[in-house]
Amino acid sequence: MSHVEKSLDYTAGEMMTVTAARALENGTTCFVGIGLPSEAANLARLTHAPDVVLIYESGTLQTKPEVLPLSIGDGELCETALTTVSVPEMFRYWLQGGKINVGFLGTAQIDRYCNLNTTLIGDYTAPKVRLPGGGGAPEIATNAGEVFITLKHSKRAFVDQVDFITTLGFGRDGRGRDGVPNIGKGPTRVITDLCVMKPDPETRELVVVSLHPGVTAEQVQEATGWEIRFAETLESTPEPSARELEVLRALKDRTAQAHAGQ
Amino acid sequence: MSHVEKSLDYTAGEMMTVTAARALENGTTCFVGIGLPSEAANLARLTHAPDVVLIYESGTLQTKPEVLPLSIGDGELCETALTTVSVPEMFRYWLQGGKINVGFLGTAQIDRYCNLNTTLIGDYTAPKVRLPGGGGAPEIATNAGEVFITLKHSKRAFVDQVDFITTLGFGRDGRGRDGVPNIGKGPTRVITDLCVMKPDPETRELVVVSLHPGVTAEQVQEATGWEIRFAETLESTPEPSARELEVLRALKDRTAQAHAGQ
Amino acid sequence: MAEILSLHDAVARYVEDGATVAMEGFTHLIPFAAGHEVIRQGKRDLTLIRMTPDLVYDQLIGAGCARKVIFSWGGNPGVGSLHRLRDAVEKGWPHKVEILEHSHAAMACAFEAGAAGLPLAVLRGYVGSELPNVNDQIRFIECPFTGERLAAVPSVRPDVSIVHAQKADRAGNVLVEGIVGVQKEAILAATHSIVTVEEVVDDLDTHPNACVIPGWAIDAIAVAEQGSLPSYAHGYYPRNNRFYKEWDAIARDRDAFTQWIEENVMNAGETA
Amino acid sequence: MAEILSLHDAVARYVEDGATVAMEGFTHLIPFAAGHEVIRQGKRDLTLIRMTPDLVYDQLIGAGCARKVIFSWGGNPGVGSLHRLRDAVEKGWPHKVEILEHSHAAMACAFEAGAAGLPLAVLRGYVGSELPNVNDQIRFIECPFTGERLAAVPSVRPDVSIVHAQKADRAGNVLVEGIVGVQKEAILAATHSIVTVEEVVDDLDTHPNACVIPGWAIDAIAVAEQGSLPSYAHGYYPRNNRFYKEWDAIARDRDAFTQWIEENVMNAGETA
Repeated sequence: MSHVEKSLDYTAGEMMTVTAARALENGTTCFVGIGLPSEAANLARLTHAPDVVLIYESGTLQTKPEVLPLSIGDGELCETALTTVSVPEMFRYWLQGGKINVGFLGTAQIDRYCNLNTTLIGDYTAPKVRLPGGGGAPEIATNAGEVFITLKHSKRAFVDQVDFITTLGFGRDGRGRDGVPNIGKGPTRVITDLCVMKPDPETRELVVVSLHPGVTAEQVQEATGWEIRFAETLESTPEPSARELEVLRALKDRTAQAHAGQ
Repeated sequence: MSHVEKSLDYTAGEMMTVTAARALENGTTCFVGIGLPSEAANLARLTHAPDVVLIYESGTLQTKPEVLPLSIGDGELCETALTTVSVPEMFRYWLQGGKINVGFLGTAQIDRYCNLNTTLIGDYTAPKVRLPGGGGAPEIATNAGEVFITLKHSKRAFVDQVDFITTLGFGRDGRGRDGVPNIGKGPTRVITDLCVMKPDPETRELVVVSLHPGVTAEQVQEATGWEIRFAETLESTPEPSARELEVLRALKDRTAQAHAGQ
Repeated sequence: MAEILSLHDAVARYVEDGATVAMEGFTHLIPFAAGHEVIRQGKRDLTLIRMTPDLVYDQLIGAGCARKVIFSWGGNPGVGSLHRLRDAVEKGWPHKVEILEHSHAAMACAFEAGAAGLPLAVLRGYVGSELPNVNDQIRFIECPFTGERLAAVPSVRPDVSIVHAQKADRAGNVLVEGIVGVQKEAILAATHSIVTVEEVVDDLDTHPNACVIPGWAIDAIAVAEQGSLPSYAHGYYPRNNRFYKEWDAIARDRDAFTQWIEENVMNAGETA
Repeated sequence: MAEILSLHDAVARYVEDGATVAMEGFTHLIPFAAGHEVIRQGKRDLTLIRMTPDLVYDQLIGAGCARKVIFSWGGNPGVGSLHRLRDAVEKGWPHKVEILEHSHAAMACAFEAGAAGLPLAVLRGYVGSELPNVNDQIRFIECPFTGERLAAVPSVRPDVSIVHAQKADRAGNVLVEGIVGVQKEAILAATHSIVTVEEVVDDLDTHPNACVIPGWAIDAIAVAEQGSLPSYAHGYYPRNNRFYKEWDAIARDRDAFTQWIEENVMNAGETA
């Protein structure tokens, strides 16, 4: 993790989660990936977006977990859901059926055209590191209205070309969605612990649009595996509010407590 | 209705229902058509086949109605079912999925090759009589292990060639199932108020194998729209037992009583 | 997000002349009240989709609302024919109605495919049936893995679907229970949707895997008490079988039908 | 018709060396007890199918039962990698294991298609993904109505499926409740099926649209109390998250793994 200077008492991870949470508007239906996306989505629900609809691929529709799930299918998700459907129904009716506004994903690798790799590092037939695989991501990325991505910034994660396109961003040349019918907008923002990036409307190459407080452009470049572009008018990401930090910390405390017992 | 001489006190309709009921073995899973098939299938369940599994296309799985349903989706069917599934699930998982041993159908018209017509009398573009249509029958007839058919015998119903093949028996030439993969055996018996017929194992033409007590071959021929064949050793259909008649009459009484109030 | 509207306003807002409309209900929970409101508002040129068009479609057809009917079994269940449908198809009264017919399996799969966002449904169906001769929307494809010939039909994607359900909560989440038919699929497959309910409650009070349709997947909720009579609502009231039988005589005769509609629909309020 | 057997006898009768086996459970109701019985009986050359192979498949792979794994997400949920799966794929220990990978959407559809008796599933999927480059079972077809290019995958039709559920009644009808995953589809798609349950009861005591699998669609029921631990059973016991975290260290090391299997599976009875 790079050094980040901050005016207030919060971590870079908290900055990332709060920024990711703010991206979710109230009333959005969000297909939530486990881990960082789930943390951000629930923070949104507990702060500015009480009516955000959270959907997990385990079949839990409109769930309101008190504590963060460790897995995509924790009992907490079912117990607090409006209803729970089968996994085929989830992927067919709710995701493919076009009911999802935002797919919220994490990833192991991401490249300049926002393609995601969660399959493996190295060559497919002789992998250096075997990763878990695609899971829901390939179709979340194409069937959701748009996609938010959140992950920690590092040269290992932000690579010029992913080793394998598990999940389409904009393809190897940025043109992978052109002319494809019945497909969502794809990634519209990437939120890290350093900055916020968006794809260039023309070339689809990721552009840093906002630096988190205290973060420099050099730090972002240092943590990125290609020559990253910056927007002409680079914003400063708004800091977390006291309330956001309070709610996030309480959520993580409740979660730690709940999981410690098991 | 043709005249039928009987040694006991039962009607030709009761003879038909009891004979149709006896065709269903205990433990069979049966996809039940409304009307005569439903009456026969429930009589089977209430007599020799307590573990017959009755499935109606409305989604009611393993149902045990106290009274006969008027429609395919009466509340009684749901209230006495093991569970009730959606109609797409019923047709996809339970029928097409190969879980049904016997499809039990009625029909408006049937021909010598056991093709069924429930679409219309006359020409499709200018029908003399418009009938309700296919409903579940086209796929029941091909996806169930085998098919039983029950209807009243008349020249209007038993025609040389159906006006329209809604539902495959053995096709216009008896060869309609030859070489078709993933298809059931098709009709294996037809039970009327006069006799029992089965398709010839070679030609697939319907052959009378059993005459109900008191019924003559001439009566059957008179009620059939083509020159019907009779088996070399023509059986006499066993008569209903006192218990079968008692159970059937009680069932119909309960049904009349239940429906009169509504 | 579901808005709780009067039945009048829901139908006025979402059912346009010329629209493709699915009012579903497999014997159970048939949206009669909504169908009557469509008749009262004099909607025209509708393409009516339904697996089992029964009395409410007979009424809509006889009242002149329909241009086309897409269906798989058009009868009065347990009673006989739909005489208004027959009169329209056979004799063109009150005007000619086009029909496109399928089997139940194909329509159920087509609703499922519509809900699943697919352009087509694939099934082991129509083998040896002559329905493909008279319905050019039935085609056949070859499985790329096995070479098997399979039937294909276009998915159902109505402009508006209307269903009746037991209850909604105040956020517009709807519980459907009992014989659920293709109601959920009809709602999810449609561009717009209206759900009439017996009542709006604070809490649906249900179980983990109940058939609940979230309010954000529905456009309008309208309360219509006994809104599916003479059909029934599991847990609320039974089917009025007697009316189904009586309908046969009413519908056989154009004048008797017209008078019935006048008295029971046109001159009745939203509760009809 | 479901027969109530001991877990030993059910596995011995229905799981043959070389079989294609789906042990399903989407985080919830994972059939650990059954998986351990498969390990104890030394089954070999299995093709293991599962959307989310987790610890029980890691254990089966490390114990040498698997020849091939078909999956869509192979990790320890919320923790990290499946080290036994990785060791087999990357280093061939205890022997080389072939993998065939899909996305969740495709596998969910493939289970659905298997249950529906179809040879293939069709989906709007794999657009722009490189998975079709490494999995020749992913193909594309053209919609005969719209011309749209759609993905197709073969349906899943296991020789035997094994799932865990809350309870069965004495006729072998099974209730699955909570996160139901693809369990029903796995059972219906398979040639044979085993369901382990927490208990056998007189009455399932459930609601009209519960996920109940009839006994006549199942081959064997075996009672396995706490049979999904360290996974969980909604209404019975929570997930042992701590074990999921501990597994990471156990599975990283071949010796630690071997010792764990020896102590907790091989030398344990059917209750393990």
